[in-house]
Amino acid sequence: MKYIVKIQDRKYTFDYSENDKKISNQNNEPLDYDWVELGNGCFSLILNGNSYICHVSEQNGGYQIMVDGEVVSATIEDEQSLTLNKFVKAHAKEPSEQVIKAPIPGLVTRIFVQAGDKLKKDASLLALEAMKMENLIKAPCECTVEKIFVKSGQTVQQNQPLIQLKKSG
Amino acid sequence: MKYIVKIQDRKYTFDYSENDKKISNQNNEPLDYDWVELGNGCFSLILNGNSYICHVSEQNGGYQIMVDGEVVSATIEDEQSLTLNKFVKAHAKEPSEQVIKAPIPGLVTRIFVQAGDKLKKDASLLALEAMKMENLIKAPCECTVEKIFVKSGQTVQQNQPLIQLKKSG
Amino acid sequence: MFKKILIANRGEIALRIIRSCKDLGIKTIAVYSDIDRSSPHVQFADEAYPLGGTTSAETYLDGNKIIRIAKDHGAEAVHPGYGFLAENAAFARDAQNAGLVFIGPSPESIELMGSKTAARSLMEKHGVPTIPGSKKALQSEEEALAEAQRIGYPVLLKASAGGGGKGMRLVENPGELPSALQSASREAQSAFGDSSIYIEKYLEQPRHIEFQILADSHGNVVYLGERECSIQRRHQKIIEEAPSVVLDSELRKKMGRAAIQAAKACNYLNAGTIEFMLDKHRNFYFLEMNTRLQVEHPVTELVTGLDLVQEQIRIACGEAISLSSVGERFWGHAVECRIYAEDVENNFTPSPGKITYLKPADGPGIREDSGVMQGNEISLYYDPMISKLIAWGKDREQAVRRMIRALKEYQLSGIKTNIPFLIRILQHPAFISGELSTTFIDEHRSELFKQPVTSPEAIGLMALLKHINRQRRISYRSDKNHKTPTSQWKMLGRMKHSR
Amino acid sequence: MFKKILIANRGEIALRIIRSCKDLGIKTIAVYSDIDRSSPHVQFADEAYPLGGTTSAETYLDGNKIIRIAKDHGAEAVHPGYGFLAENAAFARDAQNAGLVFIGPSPESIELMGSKTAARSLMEKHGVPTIPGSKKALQSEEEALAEAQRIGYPVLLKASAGGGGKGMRLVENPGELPSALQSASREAQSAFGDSSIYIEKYLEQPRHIEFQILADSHGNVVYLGERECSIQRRHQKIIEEAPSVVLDSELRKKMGRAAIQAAKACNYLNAGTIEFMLDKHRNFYFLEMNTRLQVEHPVTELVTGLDLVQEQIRIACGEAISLSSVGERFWGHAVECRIYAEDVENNFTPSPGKITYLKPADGPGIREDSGVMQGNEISLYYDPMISKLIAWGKDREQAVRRMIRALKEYQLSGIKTNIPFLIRILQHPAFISGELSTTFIDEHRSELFKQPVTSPEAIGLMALLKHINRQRRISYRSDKNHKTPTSQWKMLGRMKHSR
Repeated sequence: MKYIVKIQDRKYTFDYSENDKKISNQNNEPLDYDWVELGNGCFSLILNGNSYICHVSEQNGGYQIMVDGEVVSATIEDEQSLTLNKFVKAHAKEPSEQVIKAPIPGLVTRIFVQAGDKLKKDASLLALEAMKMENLIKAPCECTVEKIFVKSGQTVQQNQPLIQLKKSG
Repeated sequence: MKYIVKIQDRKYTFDYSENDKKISNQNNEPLDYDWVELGNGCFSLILNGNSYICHVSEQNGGYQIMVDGEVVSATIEDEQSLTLNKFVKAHAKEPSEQVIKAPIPGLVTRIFVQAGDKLKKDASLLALEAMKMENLIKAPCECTVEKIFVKSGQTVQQNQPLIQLKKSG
Repeated sequence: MFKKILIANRGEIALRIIRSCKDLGIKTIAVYSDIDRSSPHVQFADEAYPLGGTTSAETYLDGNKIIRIAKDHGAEAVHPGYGFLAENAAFARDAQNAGLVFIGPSPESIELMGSKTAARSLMEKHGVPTIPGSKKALQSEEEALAEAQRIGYPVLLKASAGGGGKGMRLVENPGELPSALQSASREAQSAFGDSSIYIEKYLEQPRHIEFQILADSHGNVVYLGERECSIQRRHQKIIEEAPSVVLDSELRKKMGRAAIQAAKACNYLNAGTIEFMLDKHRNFYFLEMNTRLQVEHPVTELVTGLDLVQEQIRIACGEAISLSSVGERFWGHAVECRIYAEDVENNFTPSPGKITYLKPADGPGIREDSGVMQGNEISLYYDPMISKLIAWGKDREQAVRRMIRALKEYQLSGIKTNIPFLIRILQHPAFISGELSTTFIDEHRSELFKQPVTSPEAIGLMALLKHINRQRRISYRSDKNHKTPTSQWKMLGRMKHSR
Repeated sequence: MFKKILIANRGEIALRIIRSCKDLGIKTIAVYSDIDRSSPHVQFADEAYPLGGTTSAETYLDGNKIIRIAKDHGAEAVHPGYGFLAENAAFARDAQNAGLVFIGPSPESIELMGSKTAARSLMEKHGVPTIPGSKKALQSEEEALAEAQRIGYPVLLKASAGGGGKGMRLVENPGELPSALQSASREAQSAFGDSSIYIEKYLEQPRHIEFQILADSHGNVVYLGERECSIQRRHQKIIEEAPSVVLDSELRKKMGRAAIQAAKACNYLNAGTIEFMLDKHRNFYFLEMNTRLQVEHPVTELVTGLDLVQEQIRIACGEAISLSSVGERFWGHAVECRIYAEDVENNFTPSPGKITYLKPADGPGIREDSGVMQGNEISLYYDPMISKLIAWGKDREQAVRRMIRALKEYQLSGIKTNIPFLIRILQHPAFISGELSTTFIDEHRSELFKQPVTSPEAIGLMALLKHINRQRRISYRSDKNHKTPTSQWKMLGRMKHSR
C-alpha cells in the first residue's frame, strides 16, 4: 500500500508491504530500517545505519515527532483516502469565513472591535490574558467582523470560538 | 477490616474502613494521610504532614517499598487469612529438608560435595559463575547432602533447585 | 543554624531550595496548591501542607496562610524563592512580626527598591548612573507624550512595581503611545496590583548585564561577578551566562563597585542582584535591583563554586560571609537555558498541558534544576517555566556545545516547548561570536524561525511506522545488516524468557 | 581532528564517549549486541551497527567484527572505553594495521603493563616501589606455599592478566592456600583466558590511591592529581573521590613524580592510571597501571575542569597537551558512587532484571553518567553496573552531603541495587572523618548492614494502601488538614477537565 506523508509543505511517498514489512521510498529504493519501541511512545529508528531516538505522539489525527531537539508535525494519507479527498476538494469552494478560536485558555481582558468593522491585516481584535501575560489576537487578513462570541471579562477555554470574520474581496 | 503488615520481623496492625477510607493504627489512633499515585508505581504519601515519595511493587505475593534510598519488603495478611494460617502452622511440623535454589542464573563451575556428605554450617556446596564472578553457595546449617540436581558445567536459571539438604539433629 | 525552614514557593525553585536545605541538614516544609499535589517540591520536602485553592491569590500569594503553617509546624524561617511573595515587603514584615526569619533583605530595603522610580532617585543620589527618563509614575497621557518628546523616541514604558517584562511596552512614535500606555497599565494592575507606569530612554543594541551581590549583617558587601542575560523574548530572559564576553577586568571592577554602592544605598542584607544595561559605547546604566534570588543564579554558582541558597541561609542566621575577591576570577564558563512550555511560532504564547513523557539530559557538564515529573501538568495558573538546564565548560565554547548536546538529548512530550528555538539561538553565528543584545531575537528573526534539519525521509518514516503499528508494539529489523530475520525473532524470544 | 570515531564498547562509558565526541563535533558509530538494541548508547550515537550475538565473545570482544564495521563506515579512529578490548594489545595492533587510530597507548605499552609481573619488574628497575611478593606467575602449589612463607601471611593471590578484583583471593594461613589458588586460577582463566596467578604481601589497612596521567606524542607527561578508591567490596571499587584526604602537597608531589616515572618507563601515550597502595606509615607501593580510561575518571574531571575523553582524542590526533601544574591544585572535591544491580545482603551477588521505573537524581552539584533507560534490562552477560552518580562540592563535606541527597532522590525499581548500602557507607562516622581503607566494609560490617530508618508505620501504610488499591488508581486525602473532603473531589474533577 502507498502512503503519502506530509511534513510541513512537502510530501513523501512510501510503499509498505504488509507481508514482509518492507518499505521503499518514492524512488522505489528499499529502505534498510530497524524500528524498536523503547516505551512510552519513545522509539529508536536505525535507517541505513543512521540512529535516531524520537518520540512520536498522535495529534489532531496526525503525528507530532520530536527528534534531536526538534518538533515536526506530519500527516499521513493512504492512496485511497487521498483520491477521495481530492475529489471532495475539487467540488468544494474555499471558505471565505473564518472563526478565530482561543489559541490558549485565558481571560478576555478587552475587545477592540465590533460586528461590522472592516479591518486591515494585523488589526487587534481582542486581548487575552493567560499566565499573567496579555496576548493580542490580530486579524489574519483584510476582513469584516461578522460575530463576536465573547465578552470582556469572560474566561475562555482553548479553541473556544472568539470572533467570526469574513474575508474581504 | 484489620490488616497485619509484617516488615522484617515486626508486625503492624491497621484498621481500614471500606466506607470512609479511614485507617487507624494499632493504638486505635486515626491516621491523617493523603495518598496519590504519581504514575508507574510511584506514590506520594503525606502522613501527619510528613511527606514521602515511594515506589511500591508487588513481589512474591508481598510488596517491596523503596523510600529515601532504602528498600524494605512487607507482607500483608488480613484477619481472616491470619487466623487460617495460624491453624495450618500449628498442625504442621517444621520441615527438616531444604532445597538450595540458584540465587541468580549462571553457570555451575564446580560441585564440592556428593550425596551422603555430612556438612558443617558454611561448608561450600558449589560454585556458580555469573557476570564473570564466581559465587560460592554454602550450607545454611549443619546438614547432610540428600540429592544433587545439577552437574558441573551446567547453566541454571534463577530459583532452579541445585541441592537438597537434610538438617542434622 | 536553623532546624526547619518553610519554603513559600513552588516548582523548580522550591525543589532547589529544599535540596540546599537537605545538604545543610535543615528540615523543610513545602506548601502547595490543589493542583500542585503531585509536584516534586511536595514529594521531596520533609513535610508538606496544603494551602487549599488553585489561583496564586488563594495560595502562594496568601502570606497569612503561609505564616500560619510555618508557626503551626515549628519553622524558624521562611524562604520566599523568587516571584510570588519574594519582593513583598508586607509579607516580610508580617513574617518577622510572627517571629519568623525572612530569608532576604529587610522590608524597608524591599520597599525602597520595589518602586522603580524611587530606586532610580536613590541611585542618582548615590552616583550610580541611570537611564534618562521620567523619575516618577506618569499621571496622564499628556505628561507621557511630553516626557517622551523630551528624552527622544524610541522610549520604553515600564511598570513602577514591575519586573520580568510584565507591563512593559516599546513605543517608536507618538501615535503608538496612548494605546501602549493603557495596555501596559492594565497588565501592571493585573500582575502587581499597581497600574503605575514610568517612561525611559530606549537604548539601542543594549546588553543586559547584572551583578550578583551578597551582604551580611556584619556590614560586609561583596559582588560575585556578573551574568549576561541579553537573550530575551517578550522582555523575559531565556538564556543567561557567566561571565559576560564583553566585560574586561577594568569594566567588571567599575560595575561591581557600582553594584556594591547600590546595595549599600538601601542598607541591603542577603543576596540581591543589580541589573544594568550596557550600551555599545560601554556605558552602563542602573536598571533595577532585584531584592531576592534570581532565576538565573545557577550560572554564578557554577563559576564561583558557591551554593547561593546556602549563603542566603547562613546570612539570615547572622553568619558573616567569608569570601574574598570571588567576583574577579571565575572557574570556566556557565550557560543556562530556561525551558518554557510555549508555542514559539505563535509569538511565544504559553502552551499548557500534561507532560506525557519526560527523560531529561545528563552527563558531563550538565546540571538540571527541574520542577516537574512525568505526568505533571503545566497549568495556566502559574509561570510556564518547566525546567532550567545549566551547562558548565572550561570555556564558553565548551559550555555552549554541551548545552546544545543536552537540549538535543532532552525528551519531553505532550506540550510544546522552546527547546528547538533555544538550540537555533545557541547555534547562531552571532551568538557563538558573543554579539548579544536584548534585541537579538528580533534582529535574527529570519534565521531563528527556520525549519528543522533532520532528514525528512527519516521523519516521514517515523510517522509512517507509528501509523502502521498504532495498535500493536512491534520491533522490526530489515535483513540487510543482519544475518537472517530468524535470528532477530530468536533474540526477542530469548529476551522474553530472561525477563 | 577526527571526523568520525567508532566506540567499541557499551553502557555508560559508550554514551559518555559519544557525548564528548558530540561536544567536539565528531560523528560517532556505536556497535551493539542483540540484547543491547534498546540501550542508550545505540540511540544517541549518529550511526549504529549490530554485532550479532549476545555473549561478550561474540560481540564486544570480537575485534575483527568491530574493525570491519569501522572500516566499512568510514571511522578514522576507535575508542575502546574500559573493559572489553581496552587493554588488548592484539586489538590495538589490528586496528592500527587496518589504518585506524587506536585511542590509547601503543600495543607495546599495553603488553608491557598488561602482565602484572612484568610491570612490577619494570617498575623496580625504574625505582618505583612495589609490594613485596613473587615477581612471576606461580608454577605450583608448593612454590606458592614457599613464597607465602617467605613474605609472611596474610598474602594476596592475584591474576597475572587481571584487574577489577577478578581472580583475586586473600589467604590468611597455609591451610587456605591450595583451594584459594585453584579457585582464583579458574576465575582468571574464565575472565582473561589466562590462569596465571602471582602472590604478594597483603598490606594492613591500606588505602588505594591512584594517579591520573596524560602523555602526548611530543614527550610531555603530566599528572592530574590522585583519586582515592579505598571503598571496595569483593575487591572492586564502589566509591571514589578526588582529592584524597590523606595526601599533603609533599606526598602528592612524590607520588605524582613516581607516576610520571612509571609512565615514562613504558613509553606511555594517552591517558593512563598508576594505582598505588598507601599503608598507614605513608609508604606507597606500585600496584598496577591501567592503560586506559578508568571507570572513576569523572572525579578527576570535576576537580580539574578537564574532559578526559576529549584530552584522549586530542592526544590521539597528535596534539600536544597544554596543561601546567593541574596536578597540584584542585577545584573543590568530587565523589563518585557506582550504582550496581546487586543484592548487598547476599554477598553482593549480581541482581539481573528489568528496570521497571527509573527517575534519576539531579540538581546542584550532581552529574550522572548513566548507561540505561527505563525498560532496559540488566543482563547476566555483562557487568552489572547501572550508572555512576558523581557529586561535586566546594569541600569534601558538601560533596558527600550532596551525594547522600542524590542517592536518596534516586528512584529505580525492578531490580535490587546497592543504593541503600552506599548511603550507609557515606553516613558512617569513619567515612565522614576520612578514615578509609580497602578493608573498610569488612571492618564496619555490623553498622553497614543495619536496618532502615524510615518510620515503619509509614512504610507499613504504603504497603497497605497499595494492597487495598491494587485494582484501581485512587487518590485519597483524609480531612484533618483540609477544609472538607468535598473540595478534594472538586479539585480532582477540575484537574480532569483541564487535561
